[in-house]
Amino acid sequence: MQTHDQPTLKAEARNFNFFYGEAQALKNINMPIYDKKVTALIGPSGCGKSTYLRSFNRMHDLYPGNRYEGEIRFFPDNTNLLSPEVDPIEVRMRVGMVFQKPNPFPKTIFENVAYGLRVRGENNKRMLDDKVEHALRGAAIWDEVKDRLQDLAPNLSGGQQQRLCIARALATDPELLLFDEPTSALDPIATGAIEELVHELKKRVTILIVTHNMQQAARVSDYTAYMYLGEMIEFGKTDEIFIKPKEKRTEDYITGRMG
Amino acid sequence: MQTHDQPTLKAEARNFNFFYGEAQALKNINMPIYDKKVTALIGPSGCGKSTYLRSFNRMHDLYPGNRYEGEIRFFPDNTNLLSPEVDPIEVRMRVGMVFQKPNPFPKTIFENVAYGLRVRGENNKRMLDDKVEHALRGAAIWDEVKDRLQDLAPNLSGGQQQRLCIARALATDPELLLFDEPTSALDPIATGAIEELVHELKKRVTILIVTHNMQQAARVSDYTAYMYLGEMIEFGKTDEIFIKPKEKRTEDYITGRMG
Amino acid sequence: MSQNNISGLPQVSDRLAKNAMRHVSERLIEFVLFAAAAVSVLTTVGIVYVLVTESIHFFQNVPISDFLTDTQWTPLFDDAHYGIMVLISGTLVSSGVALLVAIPMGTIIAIYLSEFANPKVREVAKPVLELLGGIPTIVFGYFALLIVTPLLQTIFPELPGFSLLSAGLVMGIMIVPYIASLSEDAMRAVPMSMREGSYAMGATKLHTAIHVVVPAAVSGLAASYILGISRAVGETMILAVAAGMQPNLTWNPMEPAATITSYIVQVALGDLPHGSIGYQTIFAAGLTLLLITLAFNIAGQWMRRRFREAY
Amino acid sequence: MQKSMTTEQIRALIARGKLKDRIFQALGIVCLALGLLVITLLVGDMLIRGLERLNLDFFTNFASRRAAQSGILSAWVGTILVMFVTALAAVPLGVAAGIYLEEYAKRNWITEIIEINITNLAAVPSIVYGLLALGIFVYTFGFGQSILSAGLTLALLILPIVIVSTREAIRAIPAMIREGSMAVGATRWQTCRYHIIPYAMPGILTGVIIGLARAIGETAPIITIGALTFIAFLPPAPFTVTGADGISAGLFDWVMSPFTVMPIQIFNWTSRPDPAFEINAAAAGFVLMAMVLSMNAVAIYLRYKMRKNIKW
Amino acid sequence: AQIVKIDGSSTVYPITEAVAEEFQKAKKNSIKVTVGISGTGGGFKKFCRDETDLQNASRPITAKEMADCKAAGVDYVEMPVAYDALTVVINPKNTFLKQATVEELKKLWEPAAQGTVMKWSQVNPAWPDAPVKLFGAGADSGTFEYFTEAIVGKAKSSRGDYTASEDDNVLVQGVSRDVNAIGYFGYAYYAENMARLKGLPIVNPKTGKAVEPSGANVENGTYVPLSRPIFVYVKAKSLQKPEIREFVEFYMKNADKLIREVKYVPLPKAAYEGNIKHAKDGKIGTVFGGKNEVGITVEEIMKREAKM
Ligand SMILES: Nc1ncnc2c1ncn2[C@@H]1O[C@H](COP(=O)(O)OP(=O)(O)OP(=O)(O)O)[C@@H](O)[C@H]1O
Ligand SMILES: Nc1ncnc2c1ncn2[C@@H]1O[C@H](COP(=O)(O)OP(=O)(O)OP(=O)(O)O)[C@@H](O)[C@H]1O
Ligand SMILES: [Mg+2]
Ligand SMILES: [Mg+2]
Repeated sequence: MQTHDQPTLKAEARNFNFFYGEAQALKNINMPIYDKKVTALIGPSGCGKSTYLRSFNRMHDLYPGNRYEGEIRFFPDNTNLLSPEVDPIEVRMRVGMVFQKPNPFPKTIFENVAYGLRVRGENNKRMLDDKVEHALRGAAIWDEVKDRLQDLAPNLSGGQQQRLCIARALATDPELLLFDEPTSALDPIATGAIEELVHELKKRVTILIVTHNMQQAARVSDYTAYMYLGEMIEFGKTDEIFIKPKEKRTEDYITGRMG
Repeated sequence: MQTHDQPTLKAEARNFNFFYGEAQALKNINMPIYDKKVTALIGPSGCGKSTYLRSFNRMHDLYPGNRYEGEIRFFPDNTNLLSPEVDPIEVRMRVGMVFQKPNPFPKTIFENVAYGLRVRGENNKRMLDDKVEHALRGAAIWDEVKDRLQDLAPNLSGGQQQRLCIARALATDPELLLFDEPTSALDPIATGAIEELVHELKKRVTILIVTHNMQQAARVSDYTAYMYLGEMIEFGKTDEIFIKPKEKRTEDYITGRMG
Repeated sequence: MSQNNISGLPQVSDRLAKNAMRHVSERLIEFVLFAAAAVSVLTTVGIVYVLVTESIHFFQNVPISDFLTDTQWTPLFDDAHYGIMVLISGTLVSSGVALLVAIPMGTIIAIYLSEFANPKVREVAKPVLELLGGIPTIVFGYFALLIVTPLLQTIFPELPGFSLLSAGLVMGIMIVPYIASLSEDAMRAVPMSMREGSYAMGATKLHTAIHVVVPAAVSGLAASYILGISRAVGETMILAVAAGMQPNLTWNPMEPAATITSYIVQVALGDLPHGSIGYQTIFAAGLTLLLITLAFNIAGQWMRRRFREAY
Repeated sequence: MQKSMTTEQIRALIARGKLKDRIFQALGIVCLALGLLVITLLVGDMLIRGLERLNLDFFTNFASRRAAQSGILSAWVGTILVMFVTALAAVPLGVAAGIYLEEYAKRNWITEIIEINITNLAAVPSIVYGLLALGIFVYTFGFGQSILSAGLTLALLILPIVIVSTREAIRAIPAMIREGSMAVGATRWQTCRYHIIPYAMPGILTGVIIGLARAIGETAPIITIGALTFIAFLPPAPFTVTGADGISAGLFDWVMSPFTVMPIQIFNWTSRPDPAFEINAAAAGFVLMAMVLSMNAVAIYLRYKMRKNIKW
Repeated sequence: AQIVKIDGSSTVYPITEAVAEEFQKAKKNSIKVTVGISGTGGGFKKFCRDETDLQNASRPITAKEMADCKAAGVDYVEMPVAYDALTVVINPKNTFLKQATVEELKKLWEPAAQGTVMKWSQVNPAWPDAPVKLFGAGADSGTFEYFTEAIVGKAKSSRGDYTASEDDNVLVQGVSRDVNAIGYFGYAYYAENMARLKGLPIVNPKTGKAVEPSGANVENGTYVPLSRPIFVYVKAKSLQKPEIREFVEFYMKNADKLIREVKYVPLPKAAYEGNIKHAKDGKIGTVFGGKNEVGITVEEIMKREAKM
């Protein structure tokens, strides 16, 4: 459909600002997100990565006092995700998310994963079983939970909970997937499985991922954005960012920490 | 006081078993924890690391149905931490903990850190100010929060929250510090700071740390224990475990994942 | 993921089509929910309408200044006086006594049940305690009159046979389950991780309860207090039986007095012809009570907002 | 960060802390015991004094001028029916209003008015509800002096309790649960239906329990709307033949029937000159307590079950 | 089904309830009777809205209520049904009080006494220097209105610093627990609690003799001025219905027996016969002209009604 060099846009932030009440958390961000690519967001703690990520599925709408400025364009339909005319629910149906702290529902493991499907009106038992299994396998947790699907999800270990949340997001097959440090609670094996999954997924889905792990960013992403104090310092192909970043600050951050 | 080769014991698990109701989560664990050393716990998600760690400060006592078997000896006084005669509060005063999911109190940043001191009866304002600042610096978060000490802690970013929790644990200066993946939510800079802190701390404190990051385990720990499905597979000096583990399973886990 | 997975999902256009329907049904639901919330407003409108229309007649005959400043309340006497302060004082004193019992006791029980008690005790004690709220208030009234008053008289020999004190105390006991039950729910809902954080610092149960659990549950506690206060202010029968029904401008709980509510119920079910001035006093009194509680509630709301901001 | 305390000091500190724990625990037990004592005292006293009336006849007889033959048949039937209407109206309405305020309403002055309004309603004396209902349900809507009017009146009376407890229960649900649900594209209503309502249910049930307990003991407002004291017949049971005309009652005819309730009987009996009626009042009081408990038993059981499964 | 709807005063309630019970039994439940207790005022409101057939009243209908009834086209027959002798009671341990005159009671209860007459000795120097504790009916009640008019001389004219209650049992409790107490309420409550209370003989102003409160003294007309009649009002339109007629007839025929049973004081037989007659003749209206009167005897009421 497209050459490797000229990827199509899936989304694009344009002069995007974000405010928690009075406090500005994101400053004038411009950044493309390419279709069926993995884009990594890196930057020090508190720089605004989660805030930025959560803007893509209008999570901030849930709280009063939060304010967007500028646009996030979504393609191919070229809608502005932030426009008041756009239904946040629709945005969220198309944009899945895995949070920084695992947040399983206090329901059974099965119901956690089936939830997104039920929300979409799917109630066929066979179909649900299939998709739940599929999603759990995808999140590399199937073997651990296949015999206890009816157990309560909050009784899982931290890492298991996080993988469950990934499965929950996968089950509904979104167009854009937001990962907020999905593997921070995971051990290397599970991390590896998730990374492989990301590789697999990007054939069909666009992925935006926040990670603190530079190797992970280097391994899984096609593009990388470096953020600092609410600003987008540098954006580019991952190879380029990691090998010769244009900005001194990016270089400091990456090199100082790669070993 | 002691030669490098023969470290003194700070604690030791002896035939330790743990049950969540009927389900056995830890099986017959024997393991020394050496004084003023850093011991890392590694192993796949769900293998029982958090469960083990939480036994050291009797966190499981908070829930009915949990059951310990065997002993965890604590030195120099050679008490059995698990003995019903031993007061869990005293154990917790001596054993600090940082949890896997950051859990700041719904109080101000200042009060979060001052909490442990207040528990110990410290109410002198000057003293508190000092110690809070000291602990926040220790957790590499002072610069970010020094101007907003009166803000609510739950409004911090994920990584900031985790560092706050570390500061909270540091403020009371425990003998043994339990870290459950303390840096999983942190960016490399903060992670580096925490690792340095661990180095610094071990002059005075014994540290038991769960980590998924093999490099981190290798970097910070003196001893490493590999757990799998509730069992302690191997324990030894970190160099030895990482260079030539005795067990095939340990090797698989570490080598498969080091790169 | 496999091919059939993709085809199993609706296409973009499909989703948009569904969107219209979803939008309508969501709107409908929101409207229904809003209507439910509006019922309370309609109720208030109705109450205000009932109270105001009759009060207008009343105030055409009795100047508001008399109503507010007179120190006697004898509207049904030949020599009628309409000093509402008399009833207000009784209402405030009896509610005050009740809350001095109910708030500490309810809060302590809530903390005890949520943080200290063994789960079995909790699961039995809570519903039994909730029975307190279901005892007909006339029974409480006689309890105050026949048991509590004589008991108090052994401590305070000068206590009269009817007093705000004993009525207020019993009212307080009656309100305890409101505060205890709702507060306990709020505290139980505080995530365990919060408690773990505190216990891990070596805190005792009490310290954890007071410094972590209570602050985290503060909104629920406040709500339970407000309900408790409201219940106290609106209570009737206990006061009618045990407080003496004697219009008496006093701030001393050791005296008998009448309250707005006991006066209203007395007259509403009495022999007075409806539509007479005497009968209309109950509407004026009711309106006054409504305005007083409104003032308190607005103040409370304002304080809560300030508190939330500062906290 | 130097060691500031010796082991002895720490032990002393802990000992002090534990002492406070114990003192508080004792205080808690005392308070709880005081509450339970009052309950046992009242219920026990009613039981003991009323014991001689607590036989089958008491439940199957109508009111009579002779205390010993006077029963509570119309009263307990009336109470059950009125409570049924009350619960059916107050619970959905209160939960819906609570959900609206917590999950839908924007923080603006309209919401604020509704909020103040609800807390304010909680303090309105119950008799005023009676006066209101007399105008609205009895006359304007033409429900007359019926079970329906009474049930709705009491529903309005306890609505604030249900709403407030619903709101607080919802507030206690962590934001991340809501986020998790919304993030997969659930609508607000779906989030409410699958998460908010189920997780808030234990708290809602508490509100229902104390609300219904309140309603079941009320006298003044339903006397005002026209509940009776002497009524020696029962509301028509569905599909039974009523009266001489041979027409059978419809499924819902009973809602329009005149009625009496337990607290009115109790109220009446306590104010009778003949002290023998006090025994009836005590016996009826005890029966009423049993009714409160059994009415709430289901809710209490559900709350107990649900609470166990919800944790975050 | 045929239903006789009755509402109104709780004072009259025990009588009407007894009648209703017996009537239903006699009719084998083919006619249903319901009785409410929303107070004389609340009852008249319903009665004058054409919602009830009979109205229990502890006082005569007022001018306002007459107007309401008229507006709704409700005509009624007024029927005195029993005496409610107001009884002044004291604690049984009280040894100095043997009797009281109306003047003494007036000194104690008149508005001027409020805050000043606080001791027994202030009323009568022969009485001890002990505090008085007063108990009485709520100012909303017919009892209060009647007592003040009979004793103080002006309806609703009373001191306010006394313990009031709608529920006479509360007053019974109050008086029986305080040696220095004095109170007043309906005779039935005294009759049922004689063990705990002492009924104070009142000096008959005409004869100058102290008369004990008792059923006999009320019936023979010597217990004045504190005996008052209580009423049932019957809607004229309802009297067209056979079941109501039957009920009223039953009421009057059995009144004497049933009223004694519930410890009220029955009227002379002639009064009940007169009531039945008035019902038949459709003698509508009231003989009180919208206000209460003290000391009016049943004979006088009957005479006036005969003239109507
Ligand atoms: N409260 C509980 N009740 C029952 N089972 C539990 C509970 N908590 C944990 N488990 C189970 O015990 C096992 C060990 O859990 P634990 O949390 O110790 O794992 P972990 O090694 O810390 O994993 P992770 O790296 O994912 O945090 C897991 O199988 C988990 O599902
Ligand atoms: N709800 C909130 N209200 C006010 N300020 C907030 C809120 N949430 C986050 N912030 C602040 O906004 C800034 C950006 O936060 P954000 O959570 O986006 O950081 P982050 O880059 O995700 O950090 P981390 O790597 O630690 O998760 C931080 O300074 C944080 O304290
Ligand atoms: Mg973040
Ligand atoms: Mg863990």
